[in-house]
Amino acid sequence: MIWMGAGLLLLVALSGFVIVRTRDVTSQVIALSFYGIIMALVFFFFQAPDVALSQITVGAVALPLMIMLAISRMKFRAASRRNERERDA
Amino acid sequence: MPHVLHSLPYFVAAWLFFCGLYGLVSSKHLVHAVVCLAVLQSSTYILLLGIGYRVGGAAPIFTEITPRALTVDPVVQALMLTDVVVEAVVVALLLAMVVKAHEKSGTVSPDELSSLRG
Amino acid sequence: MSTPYALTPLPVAIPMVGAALIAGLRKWLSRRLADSLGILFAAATLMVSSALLAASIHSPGVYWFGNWFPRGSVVLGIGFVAEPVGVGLAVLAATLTLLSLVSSWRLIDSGANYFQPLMLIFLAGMCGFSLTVDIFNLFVFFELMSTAAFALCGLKTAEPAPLQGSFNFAVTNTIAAFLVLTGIGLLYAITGALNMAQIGLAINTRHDSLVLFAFTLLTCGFLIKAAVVPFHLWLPDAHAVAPTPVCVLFSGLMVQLGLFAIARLRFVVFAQTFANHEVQLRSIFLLLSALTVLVGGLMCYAEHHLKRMLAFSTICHSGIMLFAIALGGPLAFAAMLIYLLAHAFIKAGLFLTTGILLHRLRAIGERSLFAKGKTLRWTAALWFLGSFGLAAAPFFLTAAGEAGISHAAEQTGNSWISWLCFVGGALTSAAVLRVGMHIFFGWGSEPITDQTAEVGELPETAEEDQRIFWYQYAPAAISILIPILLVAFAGWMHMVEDASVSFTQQAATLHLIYSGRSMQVGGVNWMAALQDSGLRGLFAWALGFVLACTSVFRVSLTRRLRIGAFLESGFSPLRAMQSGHPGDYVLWLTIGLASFGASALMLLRS
Amino acid sequence: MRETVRTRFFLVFGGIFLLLFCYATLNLPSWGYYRGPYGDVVSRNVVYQRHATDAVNAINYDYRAFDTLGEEFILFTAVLGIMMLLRRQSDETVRDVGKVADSIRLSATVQSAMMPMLLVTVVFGFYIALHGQLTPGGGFQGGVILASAPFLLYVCENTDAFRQITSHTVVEICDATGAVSYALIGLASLVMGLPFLTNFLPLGTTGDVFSSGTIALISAAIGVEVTAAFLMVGYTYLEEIITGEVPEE
Repeated sequence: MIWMGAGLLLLVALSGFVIVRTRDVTSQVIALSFYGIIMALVFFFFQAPDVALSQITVGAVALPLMIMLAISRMKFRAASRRNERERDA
Repeated sequence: MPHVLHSLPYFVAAWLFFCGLYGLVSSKHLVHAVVCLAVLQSSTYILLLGIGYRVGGAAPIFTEITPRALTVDPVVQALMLTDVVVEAVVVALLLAMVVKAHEKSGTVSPDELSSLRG
Repeated sequence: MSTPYALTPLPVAIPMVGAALIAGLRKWLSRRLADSLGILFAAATLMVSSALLAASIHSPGVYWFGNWFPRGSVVLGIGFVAEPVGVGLAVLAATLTLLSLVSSWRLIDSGANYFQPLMLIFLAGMCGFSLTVDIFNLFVFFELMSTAAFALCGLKTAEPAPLQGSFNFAVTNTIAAFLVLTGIGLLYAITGALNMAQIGLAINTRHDSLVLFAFTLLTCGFLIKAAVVPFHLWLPDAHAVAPTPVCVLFSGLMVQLGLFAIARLRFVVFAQTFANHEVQLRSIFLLLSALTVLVGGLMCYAEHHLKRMLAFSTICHSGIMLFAIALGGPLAFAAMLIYLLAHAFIKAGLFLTTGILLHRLRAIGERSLFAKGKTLRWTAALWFLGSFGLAAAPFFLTAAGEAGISHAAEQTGNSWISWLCFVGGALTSAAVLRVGMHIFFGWGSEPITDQTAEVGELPETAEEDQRIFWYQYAPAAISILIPILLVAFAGWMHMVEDASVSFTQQAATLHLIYSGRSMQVGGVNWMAALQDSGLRGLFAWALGFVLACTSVFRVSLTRRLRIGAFLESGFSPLRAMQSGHPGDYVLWLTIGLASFGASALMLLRS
Repeated sequence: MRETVRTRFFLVFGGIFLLLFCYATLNLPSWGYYRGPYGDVVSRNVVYQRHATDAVNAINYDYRAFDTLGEEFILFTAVLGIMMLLRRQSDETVRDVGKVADSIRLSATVQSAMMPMLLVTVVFGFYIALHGQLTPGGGFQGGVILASAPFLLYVCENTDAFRQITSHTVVEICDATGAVSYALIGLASLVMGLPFLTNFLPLGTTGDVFSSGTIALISAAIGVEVTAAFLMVGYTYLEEIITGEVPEE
């Protein structure tokens, strides 16, 4: 049991490193979502179901979703600007 | 508890803190920087929940166990529970700044945002 | 529960309710109504916190939220202490908020009524931060204060610079919060407590690497807030872009609250830790503060953006206040409190005056304002009066604070500190004087300028009305005059003396928290030390004046005498530090953190 | 500073920090042997003192309720900040650039399957939000789950419904109401002559939905606030994409 926890912790350490090394933001967000799920598993292992529930809803879903929304808003704005310029030209 | 695991979660927390800082320092995209901040923050979850853990302890929910039973620490869990939600929104606030900066200057690279240099 | 202490939660609760009310009704409130409500709630906060201050001077008390009294030595709930120092800071917070809300009446672009609720939440955060003795609660209010500050900083969304400034601010201060939280976690692991008194009792004289590392994390976290070199980089950026009423709160109190938190931790939590290492600890802090004073002073003189200039002056004065914490002991702490109070009002006055200039002349750079303020006589008077305050001239309260710090420095054999205070005062007042001579008199030739001098030029008030209203002058004048009046009626300083003695003694705080009653502490009397300021401040001002003249009249001087102009060009390494790049800021933060941690572990353990 | 120089400097000093951190934690109690006393005192007494079975939520909404008030206001502030930053400036003129064309088309079967899912989400969210004092859950988690329901609408391309729900003024009022009612619960105990945020309601029978006095009430207030907060943030980010209107330059 304790070894499973240790394994999960090492997985967290590894995926944390992978996330900061991922330079493409879209893939980073997907990685962040997986990271959130692994974290939630660690919290279950730590006997913290309350925090795990909160981590699944927020860390694995809501936070990545918000980042995705922000990225898509920026992409949308950039695209509409580009269209505008093309039409003006 | 095997000896090698003596301070494993604490080392993992330290490592995540280091990773987050590293990501922030080397970031070339402001959204990337914000995600790194989220990683940095997760270091505190691991640290605090690791501190409150007890080998063989049950979750502090007393529906099926008696108040005398061995449980893990409920206090750190309470502290982290609210923190998870709140920090997510703070991260969203930083994202809003990035989005707005992108709208006003057309860039998300910290190297190109230079109006405050010198 | 005896009646006056029932007020204890109100300095936090009232602004919170006000903020939620204004924010909820945001769409239906007219500008005027939203402003009035904001002012009303800030004034109510000021009233209850003043009442609480009066009660706490008489006899300090402790307040347990949710009626959770300690069980034996285990503290179950969250406690506020109503002792004069913390409550006094809450009163100061409410006063500054009230002044800045009044000065922004109808004028400052409120971003569709988001401004007032955010200001009130900021106030609630500052009040809670100064009253709490629970270390996690301290973190919560640290975050609350910071979050409101981040948002307020980005109020002017029309240009990219504010967003960059607030992003840097947000990143560094969020890291600060995580440092603090990690430190709290480590302390909780060894003590199983979150109340500062209980933690202090539990760690007692323990000073192994863990306690020292926790100390490092907590201290560095708050040093980031206190803008101490090398953690200061966010502050000029945040000030350059924040609206002026917000700068008043940033420079007046938020930064100094970081120092206050360090003091509280040092005197309550780590009171016994450094019993055998006082000298080593002092030298670490003295080094930091000396660096801060020098960097702040020099960069202050080298800036040409009015708000950035004042921001660097805050860094410099923050260094002077850190001297007091480094020296430790009740005298130095009392001196710090007095200096903090005086500095808060002077900085508020100068920022509010800057706000008037920005409103009337629609510019913020020294060069673009050159000779434009010749008709603004009252504004000029306030501005020059402020320069005396920064130099700690004898008729300003800053002089009393500086005298106390110098006295404490001499007691520990560090009299060089008073010279650094002198230099800091001279440099900052010189910068203010130089700007004043350029703007209000139009003396000399066109000012030198730099790259950032025009950042955030976009005025924060609407175009149509450029008159200056009485409610802009009044807060600025009140702020500048308060530190003078407080010197004239100096009887209150005795109370600071008593408050500081019990604040700096761990036994007194423990007694207060566990028994709910104050402990009689031995009578002391060093009022003389506080009032024996002499004329040094005037000399500092005179030196500043000469320095400013060498800058202003640089063309008519021989090359060798152009000292001011030389200092004004700035030192390229210091300027390069200020790169506006979040990565650089985080790097400097890490460097500071690692150096502080390494030196703490090496010097303080053995 | 150049990026490589910066990273190199960081690896040195960050490395020192990492080493210090690890070295310091060697002095912590071994992992898995938490020593107390705070948590243990609460664990032993929570059922007796508060008739709540979930100690974590009892701490959050009772023992340390004042912390949670602060945290709730951080949430509230951050949302205010986001709304303020991404607001339409009054002087901006908008123009229609058309809606995004490349959104994912879901088949009709998937769309019809979404409706029951939506219902399940809402029920689950309410359940979680209202049983905080008994089982894992509470206002924070329940609120996030409830807020996710309208996003399911968005995913199955019912953007109009999504917009009508999330952009409604009621959401904004709920956000403020949730925040203010928490503070008012605290003030209510003050009116009754008790310290701020004292649990002044009858504690009820352990295990009952209405047990534990103000814990359930506060949890509900938080639920309202969190739901509204996440809806507002979501809509603010999506506003331009949904309406297809961007401000002119």
